Amino acid sequence: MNTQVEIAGVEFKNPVMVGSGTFGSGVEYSEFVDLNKLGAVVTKGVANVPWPGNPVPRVTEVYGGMLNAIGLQNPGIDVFVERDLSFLKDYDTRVIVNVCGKSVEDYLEVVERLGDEKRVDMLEINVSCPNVKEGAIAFGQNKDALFDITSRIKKVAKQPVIMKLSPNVTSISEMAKAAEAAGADAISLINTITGMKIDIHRRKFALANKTGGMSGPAIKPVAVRMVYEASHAVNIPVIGMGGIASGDDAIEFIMAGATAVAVGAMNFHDPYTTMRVVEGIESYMRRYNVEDINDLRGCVE
Amino acid sequence: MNTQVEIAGVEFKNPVMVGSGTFGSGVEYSEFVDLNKLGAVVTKGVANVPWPGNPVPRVTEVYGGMLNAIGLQNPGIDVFVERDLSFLKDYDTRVIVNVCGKSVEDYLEVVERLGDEKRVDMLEINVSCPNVKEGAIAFGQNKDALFDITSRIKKVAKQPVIMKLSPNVTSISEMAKAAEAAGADAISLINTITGMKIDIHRRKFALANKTGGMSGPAIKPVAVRMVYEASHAVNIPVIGMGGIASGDDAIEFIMAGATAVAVGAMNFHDPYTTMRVVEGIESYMRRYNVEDINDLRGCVE
Amino acid sequence: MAKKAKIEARVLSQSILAEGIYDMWLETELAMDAHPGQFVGVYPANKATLLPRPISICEVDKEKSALRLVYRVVGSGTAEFALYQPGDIIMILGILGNGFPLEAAEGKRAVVMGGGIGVPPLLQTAKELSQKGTEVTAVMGYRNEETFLSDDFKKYAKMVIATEDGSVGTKGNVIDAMNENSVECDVILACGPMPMLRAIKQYAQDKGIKAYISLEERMACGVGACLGCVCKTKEADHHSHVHNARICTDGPVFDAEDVEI
Amino acid sequence: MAKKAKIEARVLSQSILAEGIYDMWLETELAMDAHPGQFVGVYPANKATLLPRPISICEVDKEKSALRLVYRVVGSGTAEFALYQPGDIIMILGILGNGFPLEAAEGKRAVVMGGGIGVPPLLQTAKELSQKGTEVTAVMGYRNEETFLSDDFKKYAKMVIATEDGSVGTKGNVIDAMNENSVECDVILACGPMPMLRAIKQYAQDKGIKAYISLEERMACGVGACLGCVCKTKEADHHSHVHNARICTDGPVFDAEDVEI
Ligand SMILES: Cc1cc2nc3c(=O)[nH]c(=O)nc-3n(C[C@H](O)[C@H](O)[C@H](O)COP(=O)(O)OP(=O)(O)OC[C@H]3O[C@@H](n4cnc5c(N)ncnc54)[C@H](O)[C@@H]3O)c2cc1C
Ligand SMILES: Cc1cc2nc3c(=O)[nH]c(=O)nc-3n(C[C@H](O)[C@H](O)[C@H](O)COP(=O)(O)OP(=O)(O)OC[C@H]3O[C@@H](n4cnc5c(N)ncnc54)[C@H](O)[C@@H]3O)c2cc1C
Ligand SMILES: Cc1cc2nc3c(=O)[nH]c(=O)nc-3n(C[C@H](O)[C@H](O)[C@H](O)COP(=O)(O)O)c2cc1C
Ligand SMILES: Cc1cc2nc3c(=O)[nH]c(=O)nc-3n(C[C@H](O)[C@H](O)[C@H](O)COP(=O)(O)O)c2cc1C
Ligand code: FES
Ligand code: FES
Repeated sequence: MNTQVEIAGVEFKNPVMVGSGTFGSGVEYSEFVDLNKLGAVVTKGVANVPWPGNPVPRVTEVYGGMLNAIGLQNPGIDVFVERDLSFLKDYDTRVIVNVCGKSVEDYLEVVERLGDEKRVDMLEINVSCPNVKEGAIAFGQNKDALFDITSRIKKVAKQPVIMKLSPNVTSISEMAKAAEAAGADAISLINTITGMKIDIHRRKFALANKTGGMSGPAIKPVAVRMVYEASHAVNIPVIGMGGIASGDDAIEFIMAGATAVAVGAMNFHDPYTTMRVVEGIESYMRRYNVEDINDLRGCVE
Repeated sequence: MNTQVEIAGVEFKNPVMVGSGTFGSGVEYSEFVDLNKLGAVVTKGVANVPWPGNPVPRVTEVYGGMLNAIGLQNPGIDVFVERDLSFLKDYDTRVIVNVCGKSVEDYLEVVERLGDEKRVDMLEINVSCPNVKEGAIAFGQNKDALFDITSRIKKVAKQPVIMKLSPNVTSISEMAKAAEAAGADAISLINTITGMKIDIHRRKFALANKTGGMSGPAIKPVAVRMVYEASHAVNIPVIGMGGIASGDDAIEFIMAGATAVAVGAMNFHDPYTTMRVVEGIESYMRRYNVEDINDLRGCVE
Repeated sequence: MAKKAKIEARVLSQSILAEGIYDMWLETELAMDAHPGQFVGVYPANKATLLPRPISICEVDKEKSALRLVYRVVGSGTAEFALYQPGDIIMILGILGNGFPLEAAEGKRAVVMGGGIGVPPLLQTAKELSQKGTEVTAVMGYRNEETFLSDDFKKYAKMVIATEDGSVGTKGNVIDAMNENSVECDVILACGPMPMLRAIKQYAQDKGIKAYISLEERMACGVGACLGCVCKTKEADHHSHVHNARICTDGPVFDAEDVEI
Repeated sequence: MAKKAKIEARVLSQSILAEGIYDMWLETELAMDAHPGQFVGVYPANKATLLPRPISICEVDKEKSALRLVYRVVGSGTAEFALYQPGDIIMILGILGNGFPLEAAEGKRAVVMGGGIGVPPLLQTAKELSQKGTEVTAVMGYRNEETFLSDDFKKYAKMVIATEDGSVGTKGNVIDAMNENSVECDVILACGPMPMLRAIKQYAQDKGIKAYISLEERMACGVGACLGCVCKTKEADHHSHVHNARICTDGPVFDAEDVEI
């Protein structure tokens, strides 16, 4: 039984990754799961300099999911390389570094800086975070801006580049095509859907940032649809995510067209979710005699 | 205690309506609830001629909600006027007729035909149904097309016109502004969010139409955010909907900026939902000594 | 017919009839108006699943104000139901649908036919017909020797069994069993998987007899409002005017001639 | 410290301490590593609510491998917890957080201070300090005469009470009670609402004594991964490098001097 998948020349022992920002750089969840069993660790978004993020409250629960407005707090690329990448050196799993920025230059700085880091297998460019005022999502909601930033990043990147797309768009296919046309090696989606919660008793927004990004099982049908649309619009691999909680959910994304999948908010519900997804995929394959996970990709009729 | 609200000169005894397509024309739910206690009955979308709708399966359950791809099955305007409007004559509630079409001309035909129907208080124009191939959502995903159809409808409509917006857009504010600029008397949102579910055991789409519109509590945070954004972008009244299950949910939409609200898919979970929402609003008002429901509109800070 | 309602029901008993097939008696005032072939919507408590699960009425005990539901565990809702214990309070919606037209079978040579999880609704049907003095033959199709409910049917009907694996009765389907046992009849009341219903429709057409079949479709509202559960009809029906009858309200039982399946 | 885990726990008992305040003992192996001031994440069974609810450890019984949680019903999760019966199995995540630095209080004049639903975590704190021979004064603030847990505190500490309505002890807050009772101390361990913690921070600063305070914030992961639960710190902390400590992992207990509240 083969669960290995390949994206832009990089091989993953299985298609199960984590959603950036939901798993730190793996330290915290290494108390619960064996990181060696993951297809890849995708790190929390890192910028050229430290970012303080948004004021609290930054998270709130909603029906079947949550909203977050962390605002991409991160210690900056220097600390990240020294501490987080060092930590990951000891593990036999792929490392995908998620990159954020306020201007194209910010992104380029991080991408260049990571070019010589051997521990970094791929870069994931977050142009879809709804929780920071400047940059970020603006690139992910306009196909020309997306094309522009993608091609500029591709010029300097030494590792393959995944563009992470926003679901907050009219046409995900157009965005996927723009990323592909600009040379992206893969796309990942969905990032969170912008949502809002109001505390009616205090007449206040539940989040200090007013809006937050929605994630969790509640968004899965939207994510599956977008993964289906995007993977039918482009020829580059798609990494699917949005509410994945089980092996069956992962199979659903793979059938919709995803080459790999990521577990995000459900890590918070159950810190063992990634392992259950890995095992769930295998047990589905055993049950239906699927020899190669790659045979399931896009097989829905 | 005043729960009366006004939209485009039409007064509603309370802000609680139903989501088009989730309540028929009221006949079926009149076995469960007193239609006289509703702010308005919003009818299932009606076209100039009968539409057969999509093949089955048309509905499927998802986490905290459902997908539907009814495809706007309707008996056509003639049967609708004769049967559904006659039925509603006996009730002391407002009637909003939801109109659908494949071309602008289709819409205009229905709007004109309804002009002399005294029982019709307002028209709601569905330019946002994701489940029919032609027309419909195309108008709701392009601001120029939305402007065009809105102004043409406004030229012939005798009743005030509500434009029902699609959430499947990059910027809901732009769409709201286009509707307002074209003369819409009000806007309602959100229609369903396009989603997909795959039956991994049969490797088939759960819906014959492949995609369906998602509704229910799972979409509420997205709906609240869009109602907030839209109502801050325009000066016309907003009717908010998306996952409303309780009086508290209704208050949340009102605080976000809605003048009225609609209960959709939750009618299927509990046929008494509309009544519980009406009572829940009143009990919130009593608890916090709110004299006038209109004082709560947009009051979130 | 009485008004529909969503109300509490109390679990009276629960047992296992066959692998994955459960038998649950509920105490509910809805029982008072229940006709064979109608169904109820059972709500899982799991808040991630909001829609009622349509389950046919298998048997009615008006004295105890009780309904019997027999269901197969197929997904999260039915898996939850299987955990219910006597005394548990659950929510149900009903009574839904039209039910079998007993008057069309009374005094005639009536056959009730069920296949798989389509067997249960025929029990109350056979019971009421036999109580009205009609001689009933029950032709039931099962996968294997787990011929659930067959002892109950024997109280009200002559029992004919077909099994896929031939372990009991005729090896084959219900039509094979009809033929093998030379069952003659004037009217068939049936519920089961679509291939079986298609075969019955054809059989009735060939023999020139009436068949009433109970259909199944994904439902949302269960009360006729959402238009989710339609089936194609020969004539434009009175409600949709587009040849789409609603299984939840215009059905689930249809004259086989009227529907295109 | 032992590895964190999400595991089953068995409800041993549940009772009501005051209006809306519940007292639940859980049997769980996590008890073996529990320190005062730490907390667990309790998962509601309701599938619409997926995040663990952070609840402080009120008391530990290592012999019975049991944890005591005392919580106020404020929303859907805690409302569900209030329905649990002895024998129920629930899921919890733990042990989370750092806990109170008992070594900083041992042998000194220690005051444990709690307000409202901040009272519970101080009980195990007082208990362990007193077991280590430290003399403890417990200064607890309540709304009214429902001074829950005060009898428990009396076993381990000199008890001083403040109530908002003056029905018991000092009318006012915990600082008022300190003053009225001329409580002198070297170190304060506290948990309660933000205004109380601010007042304690000020008080400690004025008196030149140490105060360790337990903070609260909305949490998602509870284990330090999501960065949801931060509080501003004076110094750039080792983890965030941006003056944002994680309450769930770097806290919930902080040296009052180190945090900007
Ligand atoms: C009129 C009618 C009568 C029925 N009577 C019985 C009966 O007596 N005994 C019995 O075991 N089953 C019966 N069924 C089928 C039963 O409704 C489904 O097996 C059940 O809803 C599955 O729910 P679940 O949560 O376990 O499955 P899931 O697959 O988790 O359900 C997901 C959703 O799909 C719907 N669904 C799944 N399967 C079906 C199906 N076959 N038909 C309709 N909806 C479905 C569910 O209601 C739910 O909304 C009947 C169906 C209909 C339409
Ligand atoms: C470290 C820590 C220790 C705590 N210890 C206790 C305790 O011992 N006893 C007690 O009664 N309460 C305690 N709380 C508060 C408790 O976590 C909340 O009251 C509880 O989560 C509310 O859940 P709910 O589902 O009833 O409310 P809801 O409002 O329905 O919860 C919705 C969401 O908001 C979160 N939430 C709501 N209120 C709070 C809050 N005040 N703090 C953090 N998250 C919140 C919930 O966890 C959930 O994710 C503690 C909080 C923290 C951070
Ligand atoms: C708390 C939190 C923080 C996140 N931070 C990031 C981030 O830094 N960069 C990024 O690209 N996506 C971020 N995401 C988005 C997730 O990686 C993922 O795309 C999204 O949550 C949908 O998947 P899920 O439903 O499984 O969580 C974050 C999500 C959450 C919940
Ligand atoms: C079964 C179904 C049918 C619907 N049909 C229509 C329709 O005909 N016209 C329309 O404008 N909206 C239609 N809608 C959308 C609802 O009116 C509403 O906008 C949406 O479902 C969100 O609200 P909810 O989450 O409360 O259901 C339909 C929704 C459902 C679930
Ligand atoms: S289920 Fe809604 S019309 Fe039948
Ligand atoms: S709750 Fe996630 S970091 Fe504290």
